[in-house]
Amino acid sequence: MDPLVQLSESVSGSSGPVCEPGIAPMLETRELSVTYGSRRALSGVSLAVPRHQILAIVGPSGCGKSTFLNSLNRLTDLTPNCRVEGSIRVDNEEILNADCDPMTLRRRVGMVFQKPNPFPLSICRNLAIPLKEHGCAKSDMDSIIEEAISDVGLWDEVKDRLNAPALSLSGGQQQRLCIARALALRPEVMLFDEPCSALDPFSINVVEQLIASLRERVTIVIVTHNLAQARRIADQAAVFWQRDGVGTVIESGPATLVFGAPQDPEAAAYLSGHCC
Amino acid sequence: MSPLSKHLRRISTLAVVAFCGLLAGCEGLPAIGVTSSEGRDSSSDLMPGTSNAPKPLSPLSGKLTITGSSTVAPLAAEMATRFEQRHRDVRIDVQTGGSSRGIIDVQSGLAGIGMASRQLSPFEAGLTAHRIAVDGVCLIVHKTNPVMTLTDEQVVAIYRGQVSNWSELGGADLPVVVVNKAAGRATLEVFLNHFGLDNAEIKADIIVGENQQGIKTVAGNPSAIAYVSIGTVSAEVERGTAIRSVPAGNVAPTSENVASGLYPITRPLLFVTNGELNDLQTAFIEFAQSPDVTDLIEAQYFVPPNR
Amino acid sequence: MSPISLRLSILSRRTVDLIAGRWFCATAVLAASIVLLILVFVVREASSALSDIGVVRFLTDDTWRPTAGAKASYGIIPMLAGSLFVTSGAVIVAGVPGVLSALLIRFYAPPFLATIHRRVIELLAGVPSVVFGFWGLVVLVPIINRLHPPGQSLLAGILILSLMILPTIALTAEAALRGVPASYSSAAAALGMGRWATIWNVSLPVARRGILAGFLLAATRAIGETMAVVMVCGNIVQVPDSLFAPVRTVTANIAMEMGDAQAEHRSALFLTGLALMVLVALFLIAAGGPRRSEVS
Amino acid sequence: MTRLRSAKIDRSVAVVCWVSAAAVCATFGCLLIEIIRAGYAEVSWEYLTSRPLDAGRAGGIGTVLVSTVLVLLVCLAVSIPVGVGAATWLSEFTTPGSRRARFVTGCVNLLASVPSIIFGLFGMVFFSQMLNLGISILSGGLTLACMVLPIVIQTTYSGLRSAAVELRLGAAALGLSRTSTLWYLLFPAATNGVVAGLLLSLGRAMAETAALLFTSGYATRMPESLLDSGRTLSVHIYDLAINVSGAESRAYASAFVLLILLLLVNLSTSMLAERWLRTRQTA
Repeated sequence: MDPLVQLSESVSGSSGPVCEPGIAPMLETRELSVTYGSRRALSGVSLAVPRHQILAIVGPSGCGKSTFLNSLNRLTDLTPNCRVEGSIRVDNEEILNADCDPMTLRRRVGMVFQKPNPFPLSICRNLAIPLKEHGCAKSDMDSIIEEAISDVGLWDEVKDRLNAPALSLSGGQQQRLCIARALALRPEVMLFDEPCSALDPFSINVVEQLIASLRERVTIVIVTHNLAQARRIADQAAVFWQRDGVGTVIESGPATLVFGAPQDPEAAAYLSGHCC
Repeated sequence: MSPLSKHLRRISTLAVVAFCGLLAGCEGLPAIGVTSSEGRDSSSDLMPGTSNAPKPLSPLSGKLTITGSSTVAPLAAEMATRFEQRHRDVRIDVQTGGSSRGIIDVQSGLAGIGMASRQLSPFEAGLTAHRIAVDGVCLIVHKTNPVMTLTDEQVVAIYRGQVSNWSELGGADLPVVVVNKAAGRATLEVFLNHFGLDNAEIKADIIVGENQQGIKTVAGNPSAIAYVSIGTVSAEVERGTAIRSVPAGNVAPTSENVASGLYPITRPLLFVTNGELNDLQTAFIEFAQSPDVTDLIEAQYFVPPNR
Repeated sequence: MSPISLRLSILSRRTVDLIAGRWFCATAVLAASIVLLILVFVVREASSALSDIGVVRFLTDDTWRPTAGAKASYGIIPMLAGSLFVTSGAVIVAGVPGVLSALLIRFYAPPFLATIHRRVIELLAGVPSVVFGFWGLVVLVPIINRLHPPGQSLLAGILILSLMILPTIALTAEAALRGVPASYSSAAAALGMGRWATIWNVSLPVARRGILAGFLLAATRAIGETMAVVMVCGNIVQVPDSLFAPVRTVTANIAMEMGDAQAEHRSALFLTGLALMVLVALFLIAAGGPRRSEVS
Repeated sequence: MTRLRSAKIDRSVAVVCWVSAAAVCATFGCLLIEIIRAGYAEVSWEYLTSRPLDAGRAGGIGTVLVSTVLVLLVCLAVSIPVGVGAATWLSEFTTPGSRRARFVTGCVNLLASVPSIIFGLFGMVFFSQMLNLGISILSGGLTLACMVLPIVIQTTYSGLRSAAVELRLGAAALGLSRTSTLWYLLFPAATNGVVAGLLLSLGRAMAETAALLFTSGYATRMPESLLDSGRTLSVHIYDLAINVSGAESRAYASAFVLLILLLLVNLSTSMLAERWLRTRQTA
């Protein structure tokens, strides 16, 4: 058995192999802990996601799910006094090292937030600015933008008004635009922080299917409160919980196992809806 | 876009155009950073009367900086303009900021000539004073105040706070509002000297800085009494400001009486220099003391010194 | 999917970031150093008064009579008090209509009138203080004189100064209110909150920091104001016992006497300027205290 | 019940707002009428384009207007980059509340309270004498720039801080550099604050007398370079009102012109800012 997997098992106390032996996971954290000033928000999180799979993170509010997500692309750098310890590897490369460039990292690890946050610019410039930023040639720009917007199924809706303000789009459209914006940078990993919770049911469906289909090209970590959604799309799953005021993982592994036969009694209660 | 905002836009566009026109209208806006003789000429073209100015008298040239008293500055600036018209290669910059600035700048060499509206003090012994004009100081009251004359004793009593109501002096039943000048002012010094007062014993209700402030204060307050420059008073009375001057002793505060030396409370307006004078300084001071500038002195409501 | 070429751009971006950071830091250092330069200058000019007269006399003498030779006295406490009274009064008087003006522009007035009102306030910001002073002397002081002579008084100073700092308060408050995300107020509206409830519970608290910064700016502007104060305050060196009593502020004193001051007197005037700056610095440190605890 | 009361409060607040605004406008109107009544008759094209004569009692203010505009341009050219830069550093490049940030903020606030006459004397010694710029438009503009710096910094800082957190997070998550985030997102978001600061500074700069008396000076001839002395409108107004007997109407006329000039500058500034914002948001 892979020594890494053993480690993660022994920490989380959960069962089941996270990865096929011999295949290095795309994204992996070991003994990850995050502190804000003197307050510890997250401790001892060891998880791994194989290439082209979806890890769904569930758990009650305030147990460090978003903090975990933010540390994966080092958005935690933006918070003063925030310290991240442990190890995070993306494609076997340690990203907490000082020589890892966070900007490049964030191109490789895209992120979509709970609330759609398009820039107050035109639809087109929302994609063009990050592309330009990452050195995309002007000649490729238009085709990449079209491809990305098409990928999220928005092309037919906006192709005639690419210069319209992005904020004039509906909520679902805005969220898809944000996904397109991230996809245009060809990320290897995508982080979704409750991407559907601010959307209407129809848009939820569209976005959910979109995320499920993205599995073909990127590795995905998604935080969601919607257990049914997690069941539908996840390959891997992790349950976060707050113990002594500190967030940690109480159950993790393949989705079928976590949702089908959780070991931890609290996780079991939460997943069956008998909690809170 | 609403029609209203369209209108606004049009109006503001017009305004910007007008502004640019205004700038362009100032003829000869010179290229910045380039000292061109063209620029000079165009600026003097703006002055009517240039053409009938006398021909240059001597080949004087150079630059002279004059700084100091804000009372003297407008007069000095006018003298400088006329002097520049006669000597095309001379440039005189007049700067203001108070008598002390003039004296400090002359001592440090920053200015060729300093302006002072007061006598030099013992600290300033090394400097030479050149009297260019005289200014009288007179008491003023509100136009409606029935008290026409005040004896020196009455003035002293008022300023010492021993008389606190105009009725004691034959006026209306109004409390006297005593207006005094700020410490260091030349008018204060000559006023104190003349009446033998000490600034510490004056019971002032209001303290003012400049002459104009004193005049406005009295014009707006029927029971106030102040002392200001006679020139300023004449100008204001001509304009119909609600003030009236009060004779000192039996001498009416008029420019004639100041000129003839009859009027007792006066201060000199001085040019101050340090050490040897160069040609330009000498020429300008001679010019400033010559009859050629009498009209300028009178236009500023000052009195040419007795020559 | 074609990969995007990256390496080159990252280096240049990093350089640009680095250069920009340096530049911004340099401007901040420059901005901070100006006041230090001014402090050095003022201290240098005040040094002879500091050594010859001494700080103690400035704090203990009961009046300001610097030209009286042997009997000279250099008390600045009454003038510091005058500055404080005039400034705090002006901030109080201008604060309410200032913020209300901002509310009107932002929430209550139709856009057209709001724009006009803004323009009026912006113009008010550009009236030279000597014009304010003259107007106060000609219009306001006689009115106050009728209520209670001599008219030139603490009250006149407060009123004129409040007119002068009102634009600062109103425009900064308006900018701060405009910075409140629209989603906040729509969220409040969605909760069934009325317009006022939204303003009071959401907009004002969110914009609080900006509004307070505007007040601070206005207060510092008021304490440094000179010309208008000279005209309307009466300039008697005393701790005022009523609103109708004349006062002299530190800045008015400097403006009135600096022009004709010699030697020791001039140095003493710089020392009063220094005292004012020290007072403001103390005030800023005191005001900065709670902000620090808020952050940590 | 509470709804009704809340509506009632809302209505009364509206009334109070209108009343206080009316009071402010009425006071300003009063001032304006005074200025126009005493000065309007003197204003003519001639007046706007010729140079002052007879200490300002005759002639016009053409040269004074040119000096004023030049001083303002120098002031803005220096204070905007430095002020916006310092505000950006405070807001984006250092931790708010850190010791360094508090020190700089404190210095800037202290700067705001320096009496203008001290600025003037400082400018005279530092710019005119130590940097050897002389009594000149350049010295005056630089001194003014120091004076308005706190306003620019304060308002720009507020504008930057008011930019939504989501904007920053979104930009960071896409790997945008700080410079790009600033240029594409934060500066546009801060524009309102910057413009408010700009207009306030313009007003302050145009109204300033004491600082300029000692630095840009008193000369009324047409400036030939930035190193020439040039009298600005407010200095001119001050001189006419205080030192030149019988020139009060001329002082008011100049004040009237100053307000018109300020109005024009304000209108064009806000128009340009609006246009700039619009082109940024689309296309």
